Amino acid sequence: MSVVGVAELAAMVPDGAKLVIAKDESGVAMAAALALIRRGVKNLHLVTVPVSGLETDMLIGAGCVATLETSAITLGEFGLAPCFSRAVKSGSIKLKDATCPAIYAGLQAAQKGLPFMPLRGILETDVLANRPDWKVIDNPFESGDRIVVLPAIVPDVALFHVPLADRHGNVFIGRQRELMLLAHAARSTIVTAEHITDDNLLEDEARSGSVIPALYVNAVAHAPRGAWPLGFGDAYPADAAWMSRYITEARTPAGFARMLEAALQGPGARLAA
Amino acid sequence: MSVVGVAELAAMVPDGAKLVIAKDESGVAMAAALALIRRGVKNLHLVTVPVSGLETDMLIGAGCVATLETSAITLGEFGLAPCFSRAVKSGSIKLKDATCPAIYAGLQAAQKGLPFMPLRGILETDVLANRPDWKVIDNPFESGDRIVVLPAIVPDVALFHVPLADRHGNVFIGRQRELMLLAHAARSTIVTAEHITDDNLLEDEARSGSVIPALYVNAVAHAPRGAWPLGFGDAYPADAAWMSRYITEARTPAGFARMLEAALQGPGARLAA
Amino acid sequence: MSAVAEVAARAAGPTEVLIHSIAGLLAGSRHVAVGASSPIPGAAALYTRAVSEGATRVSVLGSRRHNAFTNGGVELFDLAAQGRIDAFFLGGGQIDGAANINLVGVGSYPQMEVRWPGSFGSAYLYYLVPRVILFREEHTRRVFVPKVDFVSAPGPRDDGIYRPGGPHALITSLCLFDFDRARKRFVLRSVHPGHTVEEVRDNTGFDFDCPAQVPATPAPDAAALALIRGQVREEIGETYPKFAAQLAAV
Amino acid sequence: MSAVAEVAARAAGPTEVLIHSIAGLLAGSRHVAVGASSPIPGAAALYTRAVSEGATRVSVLGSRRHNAFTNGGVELFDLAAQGRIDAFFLGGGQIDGAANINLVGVGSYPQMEVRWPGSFGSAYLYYLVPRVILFREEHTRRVFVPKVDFVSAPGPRDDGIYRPGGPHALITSLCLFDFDRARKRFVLRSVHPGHTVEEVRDNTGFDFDCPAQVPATPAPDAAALALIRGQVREEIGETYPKFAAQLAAV
Repeated sequence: MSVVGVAELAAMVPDGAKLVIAKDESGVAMAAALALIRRGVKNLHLVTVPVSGLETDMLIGAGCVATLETSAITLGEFGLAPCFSRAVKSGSIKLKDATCPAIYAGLQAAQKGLPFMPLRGILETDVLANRPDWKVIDNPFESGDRIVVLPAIVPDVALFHVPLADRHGNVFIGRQRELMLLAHAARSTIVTAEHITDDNLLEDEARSGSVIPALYVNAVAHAPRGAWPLGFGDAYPADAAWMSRYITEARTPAGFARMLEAALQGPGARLAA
Repeated sequence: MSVVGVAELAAMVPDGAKLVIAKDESGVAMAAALALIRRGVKNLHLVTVPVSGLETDMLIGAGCVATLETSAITLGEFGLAPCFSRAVKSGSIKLKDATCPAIYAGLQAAQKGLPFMPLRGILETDVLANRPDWKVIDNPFESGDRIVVLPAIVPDVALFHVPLADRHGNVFIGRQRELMLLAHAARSTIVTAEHITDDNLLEDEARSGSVIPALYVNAVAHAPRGAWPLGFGDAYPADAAWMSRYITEARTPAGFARMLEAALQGPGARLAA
Repeated sequence: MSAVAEVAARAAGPTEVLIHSIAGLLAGSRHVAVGASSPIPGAAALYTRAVSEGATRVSVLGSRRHNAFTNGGVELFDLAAQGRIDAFFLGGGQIDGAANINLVGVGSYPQMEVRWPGSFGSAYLYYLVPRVILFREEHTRRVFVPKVDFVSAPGPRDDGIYRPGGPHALITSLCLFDFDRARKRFVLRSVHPGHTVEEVRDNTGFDFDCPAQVPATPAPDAAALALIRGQVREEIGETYPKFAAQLAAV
Repeated sequence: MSAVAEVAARAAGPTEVLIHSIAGLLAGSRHVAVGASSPIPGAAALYTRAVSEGATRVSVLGSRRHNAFTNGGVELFDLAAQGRIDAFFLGGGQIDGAANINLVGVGSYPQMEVRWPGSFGSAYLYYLVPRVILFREEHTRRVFVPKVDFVSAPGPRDDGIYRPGGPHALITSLCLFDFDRARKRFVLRSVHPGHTVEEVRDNTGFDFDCPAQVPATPAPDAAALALIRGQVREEIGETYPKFAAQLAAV
């Protein structure tokens, strides 16, 4: 494994890939998502773990997404996701509405090489009614106890942003343990990192338990402020001015195009080029 | 939560408890196990994750165990477990022979509040043939594909040894992630720690991802050299001389009694008293 | 004037009444979890923890200081299924009289006229958390409908499904309802200061039970206000700085 | 005399022949995992990694330096089910001609005459890892029996069970067998230096296929010996210091 540029990283997501991405609090690789848009990736099957915001909205707005598997898309305190809303109304993306633990369970089935996982709840909902790929069985240990079973979600590529990676491809995730699930479930994992260290993270006794080992990591790109315009942990907050402009402008395709252009000129520009 | 003595910790395991313990490499709370023996705990249902050695052999030898659920009991390079072998031959313990991933899967079902977990393999074995509590179903997503389903293993108490705990009850486990599974699956968790820190481990950005939060931890006891006669990570190796004597002496009940007496006088004596 | 009296000299605002009322619903919980974008429930949970002297544990998603989870996003859901979360909060773009909730949108799925974010964890947590508190400030017939357009999470039914959880209460800007699980109906418990039963009835699109006398929702006393304006405001400010600033300015 | 020639001047010992032979079985693997108490397989895997120039990844359970797992004891099993482990090693107190293995004991379960540790992960990994290498040094009729007393893990059968894995070869102190999965029989591939086909036959309790000409197991050449006695010995010594010391002294 070697450390690559963000554009090179984005080139590792083929058209039509099932791409799994993280929620805003986990670490969103916005610079890489912008690089994906720049190279014009098409027909993504996007899986959000379990929810998403700006990253999904911009990928949809830029016409990169064919199918969206999610528990919720929202820009949080900034408001509803405009491109997502527009795409839903126009029917331009195929929706696979889920519920948070069902996305985790599908990925855990993939992580464990299992065909399915059972999960409580979900019965008698319109979520289930609209997911013909989900099934209901009788609990084999208690007759009459119906339980939902969810097929494995096996992503082609996992993409996320982390605070620290080393040159071997080991990636430190701190308390964002769901990122390990993404990496374990996906066939390949590509990561952007705020910092790159020359040390071996697996040899750091304090950190090593929170490291995704290089075994799962296909490429790492150095991307300082790689989550912008989103925030990243304690490192930096969301760019509230940009987000507020986005939520208004992106209500129209032309306004979205302007915001996309601005983002492509933003702090990530030199990374994504 | 407060830091307690090892004897007080051992008093938290009632007779008849389903007690889950860790494999030698994960961190074995030998001082606490000796304290359990000293107080004469009875009728334990012992679950080993997934294998065990001296700890199980001594609990069996001392007559504390009614049921043993395990994938293997061995003293590793020192040889076969003498009290375990004797108990199997005499039929004095009820055996629930398993296979390593089945123990993990049963605990994961408990961790997830699920009635069962599916698992590949295991079919057509005498392991399965001797586990009437395990079932076989058709994969709901592929007719004719038989798959084993395992009921949740819900321990009453989890007991293990860790390198470091704080006074809030947060426990650092490093790369021994299986210990988190024990704590999550069990109704209560008691821990011995090599060191106790006055810091809050959750506030240590490097370590916090490898911390079992106090949420799951009912009591912590300070037990330096708490794994003796077993080794503990890089901190100290197994007491090879003691282990070699044990493997020979414990072949008879009288010899075992001598070794138990010696262990109760050993480095853990002042802890277990 | 004592310090408590001074900080509490200003009368309780509507947000403080909500925080105090929700905290009342949480009393006795061992573990309250608070989802994303939930400043008022978060403040109520932290208030409950403060008055419980630590007996109530609180996990605020999105917080670093008030969230001890270390096993990733799935941990909340695992804990809920184990029965280790006593109380949680859900909202709803639509809520009906059978306590069905809709977080997905208005119209026919999938190409809905109005699309909201999505169901989040509701389809699961509603079944598993014993005290789910429905919280929606906007109290209009647009929100409280005869029947939801999309069931993100269903109210209790006699269907034999494993369901240790379900709706406990509904709190809005106007009032507080209990939910009677046996009768599967909301029951008006109290109306917030400055509002009336008629106002509640006019703005609620579903039928509910209403006793002859409906008391006013109790306002927090001076000690409670001091706690909200002091420790609770400081604690919730870590996750919701804007909300904490508004709380100070009320 | 060059450094390589010097360290390899001593002829290959039986352990070195085993390490070298097993490494031959691992060639081309992307990821080899080695279980507990397995110094010779561990050395063979590290040898394979060294000659692959890093193309083969090795995970030695019990090692800190040669094991990158960070998700606990379940990670090996999860990886195996995903098809991310190409080769693994199993032993057997008893192994029969259909490649059934018994790690539990001799006699009738549960009160067996001789009790071994237990099945470990065999009941699972045997189904899932494409190249399971059976390794048992003791080559006697006590071990290689007509039919095992307890099936910890079954050899391949035509039963429609999901089974991407299974036995690939069996290596003992006397010889190397391939396992023919289609015919479900062991086939003698080679006999180790100093041993004979007759010796193998006399000490094997099951029937196996035997070509007219059975070659001798190739011994490691000077470069291979230098690698085993140098880098491999040093690397395996981290986990198995006693074994590494014996290897140096052979």
